[in-house]
Amino acid sequence: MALTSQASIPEVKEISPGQCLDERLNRLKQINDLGPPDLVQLVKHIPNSSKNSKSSKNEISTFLYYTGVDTSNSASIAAHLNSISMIIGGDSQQLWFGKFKNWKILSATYSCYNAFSKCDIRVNIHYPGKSNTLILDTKNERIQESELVWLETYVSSVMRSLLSSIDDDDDINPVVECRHLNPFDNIQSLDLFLKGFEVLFFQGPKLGCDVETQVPTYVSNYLVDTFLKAIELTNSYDKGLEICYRLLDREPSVIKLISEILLKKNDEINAVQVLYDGIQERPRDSNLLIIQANYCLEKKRYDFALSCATHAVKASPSEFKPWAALVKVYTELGDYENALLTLNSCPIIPHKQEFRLKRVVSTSPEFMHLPLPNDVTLEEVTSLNSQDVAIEHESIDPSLLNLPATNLSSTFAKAYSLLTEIAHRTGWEQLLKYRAKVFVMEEEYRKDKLVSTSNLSSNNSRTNKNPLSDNSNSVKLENGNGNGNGNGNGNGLKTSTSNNTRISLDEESNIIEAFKKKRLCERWLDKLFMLLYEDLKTYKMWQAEFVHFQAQRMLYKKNTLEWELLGMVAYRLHNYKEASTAFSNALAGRFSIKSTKKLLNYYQNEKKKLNKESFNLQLNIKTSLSQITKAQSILTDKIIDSSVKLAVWNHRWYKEFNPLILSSLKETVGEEGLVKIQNQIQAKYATNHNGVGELMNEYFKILVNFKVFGTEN
Amino acid sequence: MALTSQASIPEVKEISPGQCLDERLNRLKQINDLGPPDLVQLVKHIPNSSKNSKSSKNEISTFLYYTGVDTSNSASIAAHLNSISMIIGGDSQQLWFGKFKNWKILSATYSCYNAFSKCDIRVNIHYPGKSNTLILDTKNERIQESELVWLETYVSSVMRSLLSSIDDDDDINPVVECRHLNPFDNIQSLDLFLKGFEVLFFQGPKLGCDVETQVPTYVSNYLVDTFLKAIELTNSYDKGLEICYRLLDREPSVIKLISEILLKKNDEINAVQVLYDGIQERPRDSNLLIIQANYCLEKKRYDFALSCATHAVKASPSEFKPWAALVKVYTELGDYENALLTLNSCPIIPHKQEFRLKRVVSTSPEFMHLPLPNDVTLEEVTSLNSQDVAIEHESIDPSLLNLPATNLSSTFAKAYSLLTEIAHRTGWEQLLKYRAKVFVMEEEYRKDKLVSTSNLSSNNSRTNKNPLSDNSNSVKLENGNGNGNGNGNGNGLKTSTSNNTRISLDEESNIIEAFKKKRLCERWLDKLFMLLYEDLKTYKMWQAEFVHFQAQRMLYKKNTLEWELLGMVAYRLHNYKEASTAFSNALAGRFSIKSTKKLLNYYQNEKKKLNKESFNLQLNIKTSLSQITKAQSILTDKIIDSSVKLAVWNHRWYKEFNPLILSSLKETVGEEGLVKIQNQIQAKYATNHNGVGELMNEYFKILVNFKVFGTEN
Amino acid sequence: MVEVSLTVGKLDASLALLLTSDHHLIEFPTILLPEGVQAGSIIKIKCDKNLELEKREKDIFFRIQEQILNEFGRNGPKPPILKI
Amino acid sequence: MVEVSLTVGKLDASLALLLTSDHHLIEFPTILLPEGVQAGSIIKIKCDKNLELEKREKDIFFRIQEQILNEFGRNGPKPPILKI
Repeated sequence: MALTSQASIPEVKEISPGQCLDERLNRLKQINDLGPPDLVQLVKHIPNSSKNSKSSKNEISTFLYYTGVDTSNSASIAAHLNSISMIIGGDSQQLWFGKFKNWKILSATYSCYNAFSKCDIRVNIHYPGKSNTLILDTKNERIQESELVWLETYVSSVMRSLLSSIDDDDDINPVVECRHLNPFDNIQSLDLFLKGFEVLFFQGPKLGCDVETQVPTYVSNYLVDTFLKAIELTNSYDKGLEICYRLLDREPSVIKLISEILLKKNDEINAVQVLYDGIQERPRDSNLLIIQANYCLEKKRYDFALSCATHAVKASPSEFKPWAALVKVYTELGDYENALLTLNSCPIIPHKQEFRLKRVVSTSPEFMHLPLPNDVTLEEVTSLNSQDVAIEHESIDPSLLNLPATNLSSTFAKAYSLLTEIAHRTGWEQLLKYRAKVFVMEEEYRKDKLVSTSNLSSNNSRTNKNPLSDNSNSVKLENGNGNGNGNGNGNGLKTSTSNNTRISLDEESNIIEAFKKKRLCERWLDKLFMLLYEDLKTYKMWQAEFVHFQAQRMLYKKNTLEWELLGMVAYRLHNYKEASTAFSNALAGRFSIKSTKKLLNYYQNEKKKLNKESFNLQLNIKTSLSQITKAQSILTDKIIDSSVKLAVWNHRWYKEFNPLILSSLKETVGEEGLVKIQNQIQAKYATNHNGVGELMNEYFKILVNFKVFGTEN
Repeated sequence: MALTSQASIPEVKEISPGQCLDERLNRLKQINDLGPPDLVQLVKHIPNSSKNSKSSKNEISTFLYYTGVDTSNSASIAAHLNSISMIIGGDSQQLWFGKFKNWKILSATYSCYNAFSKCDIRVNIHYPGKSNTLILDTKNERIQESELVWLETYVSSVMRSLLSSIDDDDDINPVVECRHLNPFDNIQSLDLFLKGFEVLFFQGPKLGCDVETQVPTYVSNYLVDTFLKAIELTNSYDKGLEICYRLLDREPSVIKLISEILLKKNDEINAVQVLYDGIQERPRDSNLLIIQANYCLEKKRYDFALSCATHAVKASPSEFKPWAALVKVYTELGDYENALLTLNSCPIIPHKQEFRLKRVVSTSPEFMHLPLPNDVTLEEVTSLNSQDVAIEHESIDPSLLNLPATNLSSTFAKAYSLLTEIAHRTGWEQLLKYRAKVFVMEEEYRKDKLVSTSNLSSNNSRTNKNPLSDNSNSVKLENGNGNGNGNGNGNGLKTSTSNNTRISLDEESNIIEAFKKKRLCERWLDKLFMLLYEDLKTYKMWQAEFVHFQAQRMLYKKNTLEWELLGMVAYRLHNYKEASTAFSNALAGRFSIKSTKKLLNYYQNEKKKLNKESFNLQLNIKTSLSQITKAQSILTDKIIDSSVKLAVWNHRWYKEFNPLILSSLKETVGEEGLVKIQNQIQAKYATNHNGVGELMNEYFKILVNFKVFGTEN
Repeated sequence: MVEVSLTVGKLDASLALLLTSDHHLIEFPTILLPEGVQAGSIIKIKCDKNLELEKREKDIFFRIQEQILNEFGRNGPKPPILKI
Repeated sequence: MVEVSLTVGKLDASLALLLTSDHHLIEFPTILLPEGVQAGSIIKIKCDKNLELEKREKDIFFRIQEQILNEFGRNGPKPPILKI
C-alpha cells in the first residue's frame, strides 16, 4: 500500500451509523455466489471542535468496499484497518465534500464474506486499541473461530479479487466506492492460497462455475479458475503441478488441471503425453478431449481435432464447451454446414450471470466521496472529463449506440462469436445459402403448411428466395432491407425457429416429410443471425463510407465513442486489424479505458504471432529478420504505452491491482529484461512529480518478488 | 339495486385525489387476464360547513370497486353513478368514521377494463350535470368510442362478474371494498351478453382459460365458461343452442358446446346423438371424448368410458383433462395400478393461477370505510364477531391448521382429489402396496445403485419394506411414524422421484434394468402421497378419538374452526357423510361461511341422489316411497336454510350476487314452486324489520324475470 | 421405415441424450433402450408404422361408439319425475 | 433388444408425444418417425445395440490418439527462441 493516500480512499456517508453492516448481513441470506466485496466501516469525529456546533455534526460514519486485502487472520485485518485509520485520521486534514476536516477515527470495522461456510467475519477496532472478532452466519448467529474458517475466508477473498478483476468494464453499474489491492504482493500470500486450494479442493463445486459450464465439477469451478489464474500470474507452475499430483491420487479428473498447467508452462511434450495417458484411462473425459482438440487446432491438425471434439461432445452432450469446440473445428475445416448444425445443437445456458462484485448497501450519489488521487497523474489520462464523455455520448447515432449484439453475454456471446467466425470466412451471402441448406426456412414452412391444408400441390420451391441473398454487393444489404424506420430489418430473413413451430399440427403431418433432411433452427440462433445482420450492415456501411471519403480526399471524422463502437463491431466480426485501427483512432481523440484494453489485447496477440514467425524464421528464412525485429520493438512500445496508461487510470479509480497489466508487464519483462523496461518508462512517462515511475515500480516489485523471468538482470 | 343504502357501500379514502385512477392505469400495462374489478371514484365535500374549519378537510375523494354493473354504454354507467351519488349525498347524513357527515358528491368517475382491446373506459360526471367519456389504452393514449368497444367492455364486465363469484372464499386477501351486483337482472342484459358472445367468439382464446387447461381453444376458454354459466343460471338453453348452431357452421369444434348444453338441459338422447355424430366426424376431438367418457361413467358403463377416455388421451396427450378422465375411469373399474400409472402421467400445469379479482390501488386498513348494512339482519349471521373468530383461530392445534393439503390449487388440487379417490377405495395400506408395485421405491433405487457400484450381488429385495405398510391398524399410522417432533413423518415413505434421479449415472447403467418394468414416480405425485398421509393421519385420529369418547360416554367437544378443518379433511378424503357431520357441528357453534357453502353443496348432491332414487323407485319398488319423500323434504328445508344465511352474509359484505344461491333457489323453486318457498322463508326467517324477506325477493324476482320453471304458479 | 444409429451420450434413470452422426442432440426415454446400454454405447433404432394394430384399434373404437349410441341414444331413460 | 408399439398422440415439427399401452407419455424426436406418420398413427419401435459400429468407432478413436502422441508427444517442436 505504498501509494495509498487520503485521495485514494473513496468513502460513502452512512445515513444512520451501523446501517451498512446491518444491510450487509440482511443481504447475505440471499447470496449464492462468491459474495460481495469486503466492507470497511469507519466512525469518524472531530475531537477539538468548538462547543457551539452541534455534536451530531461532529461524528459521522462512512463505509467503502475492498478486495485483495489479506484476510487470513484478525491481526492482518486489524493492521489494515490501522493503516486506513492512520491515513484518514493523520496529521493532514481530509478534504471532505469541499471542506478540510480534521477527522479522527473512533472505530473501524472490517467485514469479509466466507463463501464456503456462508458466514461473515467481522473485525472491529475501537480506538485507542480495543479490538474484537466476530463471525456471524446468515441467521445472525455466532460461529466459532477456527483455523479452517480463516482459511476459507482468505480463499474466498482471493477468489473475489481475481475473478472480479478480469473484465469489469462492461459492468454498467460498477462498485466505484471500492479499493482493489493485489492479493499476492508476496510469496507467502500465494503459498497460503495454494494451501487453501488444496485443503478446500473438494468443496470447489459448491461455489459455482463460469457461465459456459452447466454443472460445476471438481475440475471446472470458480475455485479451480482462481487457482489456475494465480499460478499463471505468479509463474508458479511447478508449485501448482506439485499440488495437482497430490490431488490426482484422490481424484483422477485432476489430470485436466495438470495438462492445463503444462500447456501454460509451454511444456508441450509433457502436456501431450499427460493428455494421451489421461484419455487412455478416461476415454470419456470431455475436459481432456477439449484441451486436446484445441491443441490440435493450434497445430492445424484439424483431422485430429475433429476426432477429439466429436468424442468430447459424445462424452458430455449436455455441456456447452464440447459443442463449441466442435463448431470451431468444423469452421477451421471449412465444413460450414456441419459448423451451423453443430452450433444449432449447442446447449445454451440462458440465465447464468457472470460473477460480478455487487453492492450490498444501497446509497445515492450525493453521499459518495470519490476523491481524485493526485499522487499519480498523466495529463491525458487523469484529466479525462466524464461530462465531456457524456456529451459525446448524446451526439451519437442511436442505432450505432444500441446495436443489439453489444449486450450479449455468457453462452449467447460465445455462440455469437462462433457464428461471426463462420460469417467472417464465408461472407454474408454464402452464409445465407448454407443456412437455407441446413435449416427449414420460415416461408418454406408456412408454404408447406398452406399446401398441406388446402391440398394444392404447387411445386415451385421458394426455399432460398431471400431478398438478401440476391445482393451480390454486400453494401447493398442496407438498400435491400432497411426501409427508413428500421422495422423492416431482417424481413424475409427468418428461419422457422423451433419455438415458432410449437403449433399443434394435428392431422397435418405431411409437412414433416419435407423437413426430414433439414433441421429446425433454434430460436436463439435465429436471433443471432439477426444481430449479425445488424452488425454487418453497420460494418459495411462504415467501410463503404470510408472508401468514399478517401476517394473524395475528404477527412473521415468521428468522435472517440463512435470509433470505439465501430471498433467493437469490427472486433465482434473478427476483423481485428480494422478494429485496432478504429480503437487507435478513438484514442487519438481522448483516453478511453475500453479502447486501451482492447488494443493492449490486440498488441499482445500480434506479438505472439510475430514471435512464432520469428521462430519459424529460424527454420526456413522467408522474411527479413530485421523487419520482424523492428515490428516486435514497435509492438513492445505500444504494449508498454497501453499498460502505463491503464495503470494510471486504474489508480485513479482506486484499483491497485489488475491481472491484465501485470501479465502484460510480465511478458514484456520476460522478453526485454526488467531494467530496460523500467528505464523506458522512466524516460518516456515519469517526471519527478507525476508519480508514474513509483506506480509502475509497485507492479515491478511484485514481478521481482515472484522471481519472474527477466527480473534477474 | 332496491336494497342499496349508504350502509351497503364501502369506500376507501384516497391519499391524494385522482391517485386511484392513475395507479389503476399504471397497473393495466401488466394485466394479462380479465382485468381488475371496475372502479368508482367519488369526490365528496360538505357544502354548508362553517368557515373556521380548514377547507381541505371539507373535500375528500374516495373509491370502491364494482362488479356486475351494466357497462354496455355511457348512459347506463352514468345512471349508476347518479344512483350512488344520490344515496351517499342524499338527505340523510353519512356515518363517516364515527361521525355523521353531510357529504355531497362533486364528481364521480367510473372506470371499467376492456380485456379484448386492452383499454380502460372512463365515464366521469361533474355535478351538476356535465359528463364525459374517455377510453384510454395501456399507453395512456385515447381510443375512439365505437359500438364494438362498448360490447367488448360489457362482455369483459360480465366475465369478471361470473367467473370471480364462483369460489371466492379461499381468497386469503379478498377485495372487501367491492360491491357485487347481479349482471343479469333482466332478460335484455342476458341477450346483450349472448350477442357479445357470438360476435367475440373467435377472440375467446386470447383472454385465457381455466387452470386445468394448458392451451385455450375456441371451445375451452374463459369466454366460453362464462357463456355456459350464463346459460345455466338463466335456464336459457334454447337461446344458447341457437347461437351455437350458428357458430357451428364456421367452427366445427363448437359441437362440444352443443353437447354440453344439451346435457345441462337434461336432453340426454339428443346429447348422445350429437356426441356420436361429432365423434364420427372428429374422432380425435378430445373434448367430445371426455364428455362422452363422463357420461358413460355416470351410466356406470365403465367399459365404454375406458374406450372414450383412452382415446381422449391419445388425441390430446399434453392436456390435463383427458388424463384426469382416464384416471377416474380406472378408479371406477377398480384397476388401481393403471389408475396410479395414469395419474403419474398427468401433465401438471404448475404455475397457472385461478382468475381472482385483484386490487389495483394500494391502501391500508385505516383508510377503509366498511359500514355494516343494517337493512338486512339475521342475528346469528350478522352478529358474527371477527375478533371472536380470531381468538378461536389462535387456540387451535397448528398441525390441524397447517395441513399442507389445504393449500393445493389448480391441477395439483385436482390430482390430489384423484389420488384421494383411489385411497378412499383401497385404504392406505393397499394403496402403498399398489404404489410399490408400479413405482420405483427410493430404497430400491439407492440399494441398486449401491450394488452396482460396489459390485455386490445381494438379492434380498427390500422393496416393499415400508414401516407404514406393516401396520394393519390404520390408527397406528401415528405410532409407526410420528416421533413427537413431526420431522419423522413419512419416513421410508418416499418413492424415488424422477427429480431425485436426475443424477448422472454415467457408466452405471445396470440400475436401469431393474426398473424397466416399473415407473419413476413424478416428484409432485410423491409429494401428494405425503400430503395424503398427513390428511389420513388427522382423519383417523379424529375418528378414533370420537369412538373413544363415545365409549366413555364423554362429550366430544371442538370449536367451530376445528370442526370446519376436520370437515375439510374428511371432504378431501371423499368421506362426505363425516364431512357434513363436522360442518354441521361447526355451525352449531356459530355461523361460518365456508361450512355453510360446503353443506349447501352436500345437501344439493344428496338431493340429486334422492331424486334419482325416487325415479328408480317407480321402476322397481324397494324402499318405501314415503321415507324418501320425507328425506327430500328435510333436505329442502336445509337447502333453504343455507341459502338464506348465505344471502344475508353476502349482503353484509356488499355482495348482492352469488351464482351458488341463485342456482340452489332455482332448483328448489323448480321442485316446490315459488309460492311455497317464499311462504316458508317469510314464516321462518323474515320479520317486519329484519329485511330478509325483501332480500330473498330480490333473488326470486330474477327467477321470475327469466321465467324459471316453478315461478309460474 | 426409419433406421438410424445413435451414440448414447448421457444416461439417467428416465432420459438419455442421443447423438446422430450429423450432430443432432436428441432426448430419448431410457425405457426404450435395450438392456446393458451404457453412456458411450451405439444403438440402432428402427421405427416403422404398425398399420395392422392401428386398424384393429380403430375398429374397436368405432364399434364401441355404435354401442354407446344404441344403448343411450335410441330410447334412453325417461326424464325423472320429481314429485308424485 | 426392445420392441414396442406406441400411439402418436401429438406431432409437431420437432417433437412428437407418444403413448405406450400402459399410459407412459414419451417425448420423441419427430425426425426418427417414419414417413407419413400422423397424429393418431401407431408405430413400432425396435431398439438394439450396434456393437459392430461401436467397436469400429472406438478403434478409429484410439488409433488417432496414437497418432497425436506420435506427432506431438515424442519429439515436439523446440521452444521458440525469442531474441537473437
